[in-house]
Amino acid sequence: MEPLSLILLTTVAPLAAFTLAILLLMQQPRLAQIVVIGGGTLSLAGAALLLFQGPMAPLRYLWFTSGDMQLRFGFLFDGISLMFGVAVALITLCVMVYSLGYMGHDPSKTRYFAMLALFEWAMLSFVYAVDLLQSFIFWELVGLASFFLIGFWYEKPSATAAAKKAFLMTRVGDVGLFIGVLLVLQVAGHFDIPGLLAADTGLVAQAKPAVLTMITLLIFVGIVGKSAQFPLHTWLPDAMEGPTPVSALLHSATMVAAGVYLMARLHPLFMGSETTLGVILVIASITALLAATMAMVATDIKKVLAYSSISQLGFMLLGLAAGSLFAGVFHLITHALFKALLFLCSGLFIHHFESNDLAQIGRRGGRRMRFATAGLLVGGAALAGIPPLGGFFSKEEIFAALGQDGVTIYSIVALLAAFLTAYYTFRMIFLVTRPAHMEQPAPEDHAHGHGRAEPWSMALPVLLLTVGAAIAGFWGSAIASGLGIGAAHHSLASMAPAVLVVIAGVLLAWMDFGRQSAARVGFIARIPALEKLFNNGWYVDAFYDAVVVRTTMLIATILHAVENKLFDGSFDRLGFSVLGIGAGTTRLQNGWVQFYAGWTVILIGVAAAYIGMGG
Amino acid sequence: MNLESFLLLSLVLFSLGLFAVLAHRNLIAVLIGVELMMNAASLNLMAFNRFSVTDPVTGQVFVLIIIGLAAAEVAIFLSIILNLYRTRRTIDAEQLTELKG
Amino acid sequence: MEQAVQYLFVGLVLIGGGMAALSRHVLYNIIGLGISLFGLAGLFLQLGSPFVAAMQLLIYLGGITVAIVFAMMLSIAMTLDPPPRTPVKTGFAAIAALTFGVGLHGLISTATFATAPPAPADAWAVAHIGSALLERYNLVFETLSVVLLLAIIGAILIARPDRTGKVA
Amino acid sequence: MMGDLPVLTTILLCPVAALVLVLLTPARAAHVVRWISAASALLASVLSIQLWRAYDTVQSGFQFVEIIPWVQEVGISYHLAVDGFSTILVMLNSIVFFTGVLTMWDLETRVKEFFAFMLLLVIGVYGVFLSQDLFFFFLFYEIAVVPMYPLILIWGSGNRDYAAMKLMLFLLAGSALLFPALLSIYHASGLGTFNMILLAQKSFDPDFQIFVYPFVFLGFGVLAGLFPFHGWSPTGHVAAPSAVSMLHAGVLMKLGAYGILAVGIRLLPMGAVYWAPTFATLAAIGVVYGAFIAMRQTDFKFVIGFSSVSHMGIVVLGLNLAVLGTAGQDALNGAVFQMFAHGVMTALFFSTVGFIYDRSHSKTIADFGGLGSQMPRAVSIFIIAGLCGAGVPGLASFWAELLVFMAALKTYPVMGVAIIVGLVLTAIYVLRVFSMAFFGPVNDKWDGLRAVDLQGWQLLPRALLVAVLLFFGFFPRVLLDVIDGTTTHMLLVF
Repeated sequence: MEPLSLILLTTVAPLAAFTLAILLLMQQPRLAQIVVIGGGTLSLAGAALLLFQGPMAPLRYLWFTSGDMQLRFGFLFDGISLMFGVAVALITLCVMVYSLGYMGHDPSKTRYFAMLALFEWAMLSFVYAVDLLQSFIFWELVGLASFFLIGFWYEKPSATAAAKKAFLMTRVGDVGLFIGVLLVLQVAGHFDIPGLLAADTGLVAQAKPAVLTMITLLIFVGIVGKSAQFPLHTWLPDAMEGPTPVSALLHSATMVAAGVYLMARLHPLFMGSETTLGVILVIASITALLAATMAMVATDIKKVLAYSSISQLGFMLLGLAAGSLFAGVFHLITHALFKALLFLCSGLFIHHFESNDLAQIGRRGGRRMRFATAGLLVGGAALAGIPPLGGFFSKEEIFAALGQDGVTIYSIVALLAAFLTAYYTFRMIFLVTRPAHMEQPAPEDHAHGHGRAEPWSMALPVLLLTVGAAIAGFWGSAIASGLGIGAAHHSLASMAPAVLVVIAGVLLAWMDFGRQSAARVGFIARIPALEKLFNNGWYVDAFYDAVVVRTTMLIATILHAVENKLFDGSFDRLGFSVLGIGAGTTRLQNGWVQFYAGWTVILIGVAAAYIGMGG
Repeated sequence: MNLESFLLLSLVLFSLGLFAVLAHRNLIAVLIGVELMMNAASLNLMAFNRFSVTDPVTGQVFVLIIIGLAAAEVAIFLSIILNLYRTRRTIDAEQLTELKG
Repeated sequence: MEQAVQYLFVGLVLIGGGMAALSRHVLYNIIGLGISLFGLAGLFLQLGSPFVAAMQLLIYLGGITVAIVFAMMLSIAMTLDPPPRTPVKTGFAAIAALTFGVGLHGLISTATFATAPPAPADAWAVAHIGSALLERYNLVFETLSVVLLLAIIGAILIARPDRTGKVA
Repeated sequence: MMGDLPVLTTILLCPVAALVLVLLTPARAAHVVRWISAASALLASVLSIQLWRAYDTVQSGFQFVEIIPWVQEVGISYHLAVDGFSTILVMLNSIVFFTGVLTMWDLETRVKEFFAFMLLLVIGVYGVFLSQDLFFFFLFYEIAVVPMYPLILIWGSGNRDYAAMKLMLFLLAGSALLFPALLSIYHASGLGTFNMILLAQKSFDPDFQIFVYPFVFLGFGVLAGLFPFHGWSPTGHVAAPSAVSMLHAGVLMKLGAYGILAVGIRLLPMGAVYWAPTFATLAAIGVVYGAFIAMRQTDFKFVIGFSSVSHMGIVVLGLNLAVLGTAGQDALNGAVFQMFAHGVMTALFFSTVGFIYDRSHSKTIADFGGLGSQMPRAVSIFIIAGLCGAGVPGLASFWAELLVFMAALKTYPVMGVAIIVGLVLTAIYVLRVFSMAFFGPVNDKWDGLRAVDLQGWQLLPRALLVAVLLFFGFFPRVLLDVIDGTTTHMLLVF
């Protein structure tokens, strides 16, 4: 099939589903669900067919002209976009199907499904965008969909606040991205991504090193916002206020990965600036470690996963910044699968127990949900990087990339973060599956126990993703060839440190939480200061509240006073003093017409005399 | 008599009318002042018509029109005076101060 | 002789104007106006236009002045007992009128006016006025007739007794 | 289709004819008045669409010229013509006019008078956009401004005496600056004509231009809500009834910007260049300042009012950047695009806020909470307008802001960065309204509103405005193609 019709199928189907659902089907949730899932299926089919056809020449169309600037939109079909496109479409479809069960009883589910469709359209359009400005537009729209989905339960103040925070913090990043994109236009005169990346005529060849550094740094600011990197990461844990399938889809697997994707997309530009790469390495390693420490102490299952997402995104950026496109993209895709799986499994627990608390889920019999527990194990093992599951191979690539110049501070930090990852992942698993003691299952659980706690609509996606997460590790060479890179094969010896830290992490978790006699308190509790620091998210949010928010509101208050007193006030005073003068002159207005006429006549006379003398 | 003396006469007449309009309290007297001013204007036109143009028709027509309009104006003015007198029992200009600020 | 007649008419205009403007009694005002109008008619005759002079006598003196007399009689109260003058106002009016007169006199005395040779006698014929009214100034003439009609209707409407049926 | 029909005169005649008919209709027949107004608005809209389609984008000069000499002695003629800018602004006026009439359909008090004044306002606005004669330009300008006073005073709410008087004084002060400036342009040209196209070809003495330009700019700038002369606009918006706020913020403020463009920049280019850095700074301050003030407001309409100050700052900024050359094309395109987008957006804002106010009689943000579940439709529409205000892509104003920001970044990098950072502020005040009024715990006090959400035809004007915003959000080319040629043409002198 034509690439045009396929890409239209991929992107327009969700848009059509969204439009139909929001305009016509508000009152018919069942029909809306069918339409949206139909759209998602078509979209997946289109993306898959595109992937089978392999990389193709991009399509470009004129969007508008302003003077000599021509803005185009179009679609880019190269390895990165094709693979990530399929991953997005697949996970979205999984989440949509899963939501049939998870959101089955929500009164506003049409709105929910419509927003999922909106998200899918924006995300896919972003993934396939050929034009940097087009990317930016859909990047913003993805953020918009995220805003609506986080704030889906808008009657909960915490959800509204989280949505607001997410929108504003990503917006801060977007300002950087926006300026960066505009700078690209100034330097290159166009937004065309393949053109910008071209080795001989592209931006790297055109721009002065300082300008290139500036551009890439600004774009990286956008990535920091969207991919929740330090210091703009605090919105992501809060975003867990949204429905769990949304967290799975947007806030771990796809949307937050948009930042990483953008960096992969523009990888040659970033490779052109050493400074930027250095900054990214620092930020990404800080993030990977910081988020892992916070995941160690979180008690909310979704928060653990959220922090781990932040940490893993840091890993991806580390891989990309270390120069390995393959490592970043590989981890992006495996992470998308296993993190979506983990969230959907946690959703099964949350749905069943109506609680997010790890300890409570464990006490009330988390491990009796065999299906969910199996998914959690596979996903967790993949996250922790246990061979031969997905995460192991992709993380291994990142270590390899970091280690290619010998042992650096970054590879040590990465290993430390990987150790913590294994630790907190298995802490989570052990807390759920090996509680110190279990409550007796409540009788009503038996009453409507169908043998399996979850409906097929929730089970099927979990099953699919479990399989995906399990085998994703073996797609390495396929992905590498999709990117046009030969997959490197690493010797067993080079894998040793990664395997060792994972084993160490799992063992420590077993000591703290797994064994029967464990205290079920993390080792970190022995250092109360650190525990407090981790629990409070390193006080980043507190800093924002105390400094950024306060300052902004203070400026607003001051300007408000200035407006009332100075600008508006002075005009008012002017107005009222004119009224005063008016009151004085009123006395001249005695109402005698003859008096008025007399003045007129005098004036005419004076004027006549004046003219007479002058002439 | 030449043009200037006629103009001077007309100016005197006009100023007298003006004084009447401004000074009198009785609206009828005010009306009379207005009439004086209009006649001063007519005189002006006739004088120019005689001394300054070659075709004397226009000025005469002009004056005839003034006379006609004066008739119309007087009719309206008098009816207003009557109306005022009926409603307010006065035609004293100093008591009609609707425009007072 | 002609010169003497001219001065007579000028005198009539001035005396009449003075009476009309300065007297406190409305009756004298009207009489003054009549005298003044009569003088003006004479001057118009002197200026070469017997037709306009005739119209002046007929319409102004015969029509308008009489109408004013009627109005005076209808609002008789004020006419019989003329209200006192306010010195301030009279003074103000005098100043205004004087300023105006002096100012305009300045203008007249400095201006130069076009002069033209006297028109031939047959140019003053009434026939010319008639044809001018009906041809060149037809529109003005017709408009004037409409204005007069409207003025009459308006006057009737305004002066009509109100619904209570009270007559002034 | 356009054939020999003098389309511009016909557009102008639509509201004129409606005004005459409305005045002849007895006041009791309120429904007839509404239908007459709606019909004339519809006809004008259809003609505006036709005008847009028939406008030749390649030729790009003044088109559909109609000249009838009027007072030849001083060179005044009835002279209508459109360029790309006025074409889209006429369209804007038609849209706001039509939706405004529909928004006020429920009005019950003094319907006839209201629509008569509103039609007068619309006539003035059309006249300004269409006239190419300076005399008529100013005449229509005043016709457009004056009806605001009775409209606010009679049908307004809240502190309306104060608001109406304040608005009138500011606008008349603006006119007072303008009038001598326009006359001096007329005299200085020595051409003895008010024909703006001819005056534009005359190059005035640079000193004269530098002297007169601030008068023109500030005179029109007051109407455009230029900082720091914006005080009238939020108070006016708040007090005015919905449709008047729509026309006021949607179109009337654009008259100011259009005046700067058509009189200031076109006739006095050198003055414009001389003053551009100063006035651009003023406008940029206005952009950020308005956003900050909007954050502190407690009243829906005040938030929108100050956001208008902020957004109109972008227009004025674009106009000033346009003459500075470096990125003039983008700046001017962006400014004109923003005029259109902001017009539609504020119309949508006020139409919806007016609706919520009519139903609840409260404009205080904190009064509400969780309104989204009580009035989902009205709230959804407000959210779309809010997102447009925050410059979210996919809605028209994104393009406008993009173009102006691009130019700002190129011309004055620091200022450019400052106003782009201002975008975050916009998002803050918009989200603040959302989260305080529409989201959060449901306030039971307003449960009665569930039954009176937008329905049936009440959706029509709002849906139409939303559709326009979305359409130009995705197909900016439709608009940019019309103005781009005119922009090029206009910037030739710089």
